[in-house]
Amino acid sequence: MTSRIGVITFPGTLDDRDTQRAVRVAGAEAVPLWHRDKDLKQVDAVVLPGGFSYGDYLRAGAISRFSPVMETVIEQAKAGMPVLGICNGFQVLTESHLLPGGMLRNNHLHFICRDQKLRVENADTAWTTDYTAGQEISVPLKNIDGRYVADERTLDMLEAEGRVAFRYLDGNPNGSLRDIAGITNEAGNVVGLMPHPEHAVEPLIGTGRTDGLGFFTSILKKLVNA
Amino acid sequence: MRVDFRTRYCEDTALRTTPPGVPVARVVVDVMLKPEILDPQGQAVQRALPRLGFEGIADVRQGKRFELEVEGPVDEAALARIQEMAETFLANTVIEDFTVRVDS
Amino acid sequence: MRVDFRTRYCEDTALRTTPPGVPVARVVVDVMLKPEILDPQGQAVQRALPRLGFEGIADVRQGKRFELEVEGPVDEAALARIQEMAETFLANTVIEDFTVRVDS
Amino acid sequence: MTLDTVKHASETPGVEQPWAELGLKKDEYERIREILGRRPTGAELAMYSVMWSEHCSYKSSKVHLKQFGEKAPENDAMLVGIGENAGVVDVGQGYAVTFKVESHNHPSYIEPYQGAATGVGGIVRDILAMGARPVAVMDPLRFGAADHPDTKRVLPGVVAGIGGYGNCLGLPNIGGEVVFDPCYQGNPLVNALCVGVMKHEDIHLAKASGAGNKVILYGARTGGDGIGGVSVLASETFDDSKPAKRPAVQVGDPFQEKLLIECTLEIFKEKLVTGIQDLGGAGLSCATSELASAGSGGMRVELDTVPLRDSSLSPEEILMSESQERMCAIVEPGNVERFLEICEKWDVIATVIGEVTDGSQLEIFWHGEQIVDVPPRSVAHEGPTYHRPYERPAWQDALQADDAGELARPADAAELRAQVLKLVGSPNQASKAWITDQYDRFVQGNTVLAQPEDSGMVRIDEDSNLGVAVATDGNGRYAKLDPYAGAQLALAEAYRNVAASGAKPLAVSDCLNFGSPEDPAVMWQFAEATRGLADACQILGTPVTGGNVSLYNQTGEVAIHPTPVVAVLGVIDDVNRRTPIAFSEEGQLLYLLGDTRAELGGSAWSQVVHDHLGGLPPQVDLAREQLLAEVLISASRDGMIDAAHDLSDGGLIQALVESCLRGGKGARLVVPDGQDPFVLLFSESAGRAVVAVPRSEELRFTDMCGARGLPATRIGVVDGAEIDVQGQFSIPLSELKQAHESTIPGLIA
Ligand SMILES: Nc1ncnc2c1ncn2[C@@H]1O[C@H](COP(=O)(O)OP(=O)(O)O)[C@@H](O)[C@H]1O
Ligand SMILES: [Mg+2]
Repeated sequence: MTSRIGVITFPGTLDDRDTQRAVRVAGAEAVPLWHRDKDLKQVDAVVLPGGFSYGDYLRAGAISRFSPVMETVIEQAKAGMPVLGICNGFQVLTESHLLPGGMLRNNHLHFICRDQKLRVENADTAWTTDYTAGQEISVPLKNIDGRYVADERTLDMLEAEGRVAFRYLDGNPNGSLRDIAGITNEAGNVVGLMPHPEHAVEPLIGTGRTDGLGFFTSILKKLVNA
Repeated sequence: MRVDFRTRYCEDTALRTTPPGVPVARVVVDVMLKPEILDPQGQAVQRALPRLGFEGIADVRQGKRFELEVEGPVDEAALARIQEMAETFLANTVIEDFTVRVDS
Repeated sequence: MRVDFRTRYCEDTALRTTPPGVPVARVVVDVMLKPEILDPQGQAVQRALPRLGFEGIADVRQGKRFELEVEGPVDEAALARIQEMAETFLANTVIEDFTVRVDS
Repeated sequence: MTLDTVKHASETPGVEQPWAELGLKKDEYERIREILGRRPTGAELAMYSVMWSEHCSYKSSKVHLKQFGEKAPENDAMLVGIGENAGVVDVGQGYAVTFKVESHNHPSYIEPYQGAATGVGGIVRDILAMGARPVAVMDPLRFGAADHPDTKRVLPGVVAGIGGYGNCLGLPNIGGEVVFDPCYQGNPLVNALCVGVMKHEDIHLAKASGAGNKVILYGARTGGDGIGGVSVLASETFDDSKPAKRPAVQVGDPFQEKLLIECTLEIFKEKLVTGIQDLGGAGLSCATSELASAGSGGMRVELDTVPLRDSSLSPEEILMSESQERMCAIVEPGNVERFLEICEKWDVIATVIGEVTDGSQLEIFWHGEQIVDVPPRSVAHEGPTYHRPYERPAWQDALQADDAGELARPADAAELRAQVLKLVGSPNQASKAWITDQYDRFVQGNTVLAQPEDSGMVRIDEDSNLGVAVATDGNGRYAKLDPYAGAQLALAEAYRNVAASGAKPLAVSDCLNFGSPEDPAVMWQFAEATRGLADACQILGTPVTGGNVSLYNQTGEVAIHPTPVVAVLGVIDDVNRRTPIAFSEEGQLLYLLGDTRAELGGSAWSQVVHDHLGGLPPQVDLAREQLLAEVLISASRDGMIDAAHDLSDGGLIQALVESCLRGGKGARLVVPDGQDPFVLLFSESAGRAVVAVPRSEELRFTDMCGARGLPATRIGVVDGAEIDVQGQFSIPLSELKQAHESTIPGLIA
């Protein structure tokens, strides 16, 4: 039996169907989850996809964080279930305080859509074991609220504990502190990043690279081996 | 005639919960980025000012203002609730500060 | 009644052009969508409140708050200039109203 | 004053009505009285005035637009033609595609962000109403001079609005245009296109039939948006206080629209509607009268059930409101409960506001009293028709006689080089990445090609790799010189762009942006352009499936250039076969397809170097366009070319620069014997493309071109890190990149 990976749809989520496709391309079963349902349908891991949940009104991720499904996700994440937040999903994770820091408007104030080079800094999280530490990958980036901020103490702690999971290369696209593109929690099961690995799993589509597939194969291996 | 259908509106709409005639008070919540956090929106405004011929503004910060129409009396208890709402929801206190006040 | 969580922050922001010691005054410009204009943000906030357990808020409007640090005296002339700045730049008067006031 | 009911109207025939303030002509008002056999009520007057406006009734343009139907080529792919919300085309494998381009010009000048945002919202709802899932958007834009201060206000707002709305909806933006010209100062053109995909059996039409079926309004609440004019009536009907303030500007709520899309698609999936219509211009007036008119005729609406955002709205205003993000569906009674359930799931407000009747009148009630009783066809489909006078303007001859061929050409190679750099860095030819990087082109995970490619291409079936490609083009300068040819050149270019990326052109949508129809010169431009487009569509076999007309784009007496914007939709069996523009393999051979003549009228060169507009536009040869397209499609299908780029404004050199920069590879060119290097590089002769051919395919490719009779000239090879024109000049890619990419940020950012 293959692993079941849940993909949550909030009102205004956009990349849920793409994320489900990425999960399938990696060989796992994608299970759609609905924001009003506390029930996670016995999935082994959860992805919070990108988009503009609740229009990003108030603050990106702020309203979704209070949805019924998040109650269970927060509880399960604390108990060790793997959770990946992509873009808006990352914002929901910081708003939920599953990950430290917050996300603000890009320093240039524009939405930016581009192919973004990243360095995988931590290849030991639940979602990154198929990469090697220091590996450089390119995946699409597209957001307007992508500037990661946290206070100095938190940043130092993240660096010291190896919890900066991804860093922007070749130019910081949004003013994120210390070029941070993504982080992990202490246990390594909860990972959030702004760029979109689910848009880089097929050779023909998007940027024509498959550098993002590793997220989904990493988790699948972990679950299968568990 | 006008009064007539305003009443209807109040009864019908999901959003509006005050029965007609009940006075509402306004509470304002201001939310600003914490001082140590870069505020590019404020900076963009400030940079543009001299070009537009406005000198003498040393700093600009841009934040959010929420105007809440509160049903019933705005007493200590109500304010405490709004305070909590601001802290858990309207502001993200990791990056923002807020103030709550009754609008005069 | 006013509950203030904000700490003052004048000293070390990057853009500050005033030499330390020169007194600055704060002028606040509040910009809100005109009442007849749809405010999707305010609506989204209001709809979320009952789910979070906050009842009794009849309406929410979300706008912008600008805090301007003004060099020199905030006299009639300065306020008139800021008024003009708000009208031509900070607010889009096609859809927004604004107020200017000296922060006390 | 009391409510102006039907009864009251019959009893008070002598009441003065503000028909002129509402934009009606005296004879139009008389006709309404004739149709009704009495004076209209305030609500009826409001409905007629807005539905008979130029915008809704096409009264000046429809006599010309008729040609699109009359001359429509035989085309088995057409499933739904002009007249519905959007045309529908069969693309095979059981799929149907719908697409349409519309304008939101004036609102975008007043309030750039919201004007552009609601433009996107409106066209997306049109596509949704056909039963399709929207899959992509495009945005053909035109602004005043790039260095004009007001362009700095309008452009960033428009771009942010298109991005803000489209990105939030999750629709990839896969292409568009950005053109600067002083003629658009004060009249920017903001056109928006949407493409949608469905299965054949899911096509929905805007008609209300089946007595007893319910009329459901769902989506946003109704506010006082966009009803400025109609407030005249409100103030007449209600005597308390002055009329309330009514916003002239509509504000978009993309989040609400996203919910509307998902909710509507779920409703379609369960087959819960018998007819559906989006609410756009003229709001409920339009939706109810069109649905009823296209159906069996009878409908009864209780207007006081409409959920409001502003309780002070009068019934006339509710009928007229252009509040965004609303749809109207006709639902059998047995399906209503499930319909409402799905709406509830998506947090979408839905209200039964009336029902289909077995009568023939549209009847609207307010607090139990009847305020509208009209034959719906007379409102929706039988508005006035004008045969406006038109006449070729006196200045046209002089304009055409002012031959661009006489302009001073570069004196030597150094000047030629300098002009190349100037051209590729000019605002119209410069990279638009600063703009397009603000648009999400990846969302939905099906984007195969997006800007700056020749066409936008999306996969529509993950298993078979079936895809569609769309390109939009328009050249107001060409159309000013010759509107008939200009419209054909716009079509030819879009057609060529689709073929260059490997797809087979199938169908056309168009947005006709012109000045005032009351000016006979403008009307002549309009008549010529429509005739040109209809003729060319007939020859190319690509029917016009729908579109939009935007008139009165002028400031005082000065009209914009006539600007027909044409969108061509094509299909590709396997998106793996798409042809990108990038030169990415060193050593590949560059072939120029087509004939290059000294054609400089209306060219980018004449504008950039001489600020000149005169002469004749490039010659149109539709048979050649067809042949070129066939060759490009075959070459892509059989793997004979690795890159292709059509030649249009800026000519060969512009295309080469774009393809080189995109692939990060240079090119070495040899000017063919007997060619003038200047003409080779800058001419804008139509019917041409440049392709990169792997050496192993050269013979096969040239044989094919030879056999089909398409001129193919070897002009060079992909090589190095510069563009080198033998015996003339050489420019490093880095220098070209700098010139091409720094212009727009420098002007706008
Ligand atoms: N406003 C826009 N939105 C999206 N894409 C755009 C826009 N403007 C230009 N583009 C894209 O940039 C590329 C170059 O545009 P253009 O030079 O007009 O193309 P062409 O001349 O081939 O029609 C095309 O891929 C076009 O779709
Ligand atoms: Mg092209």
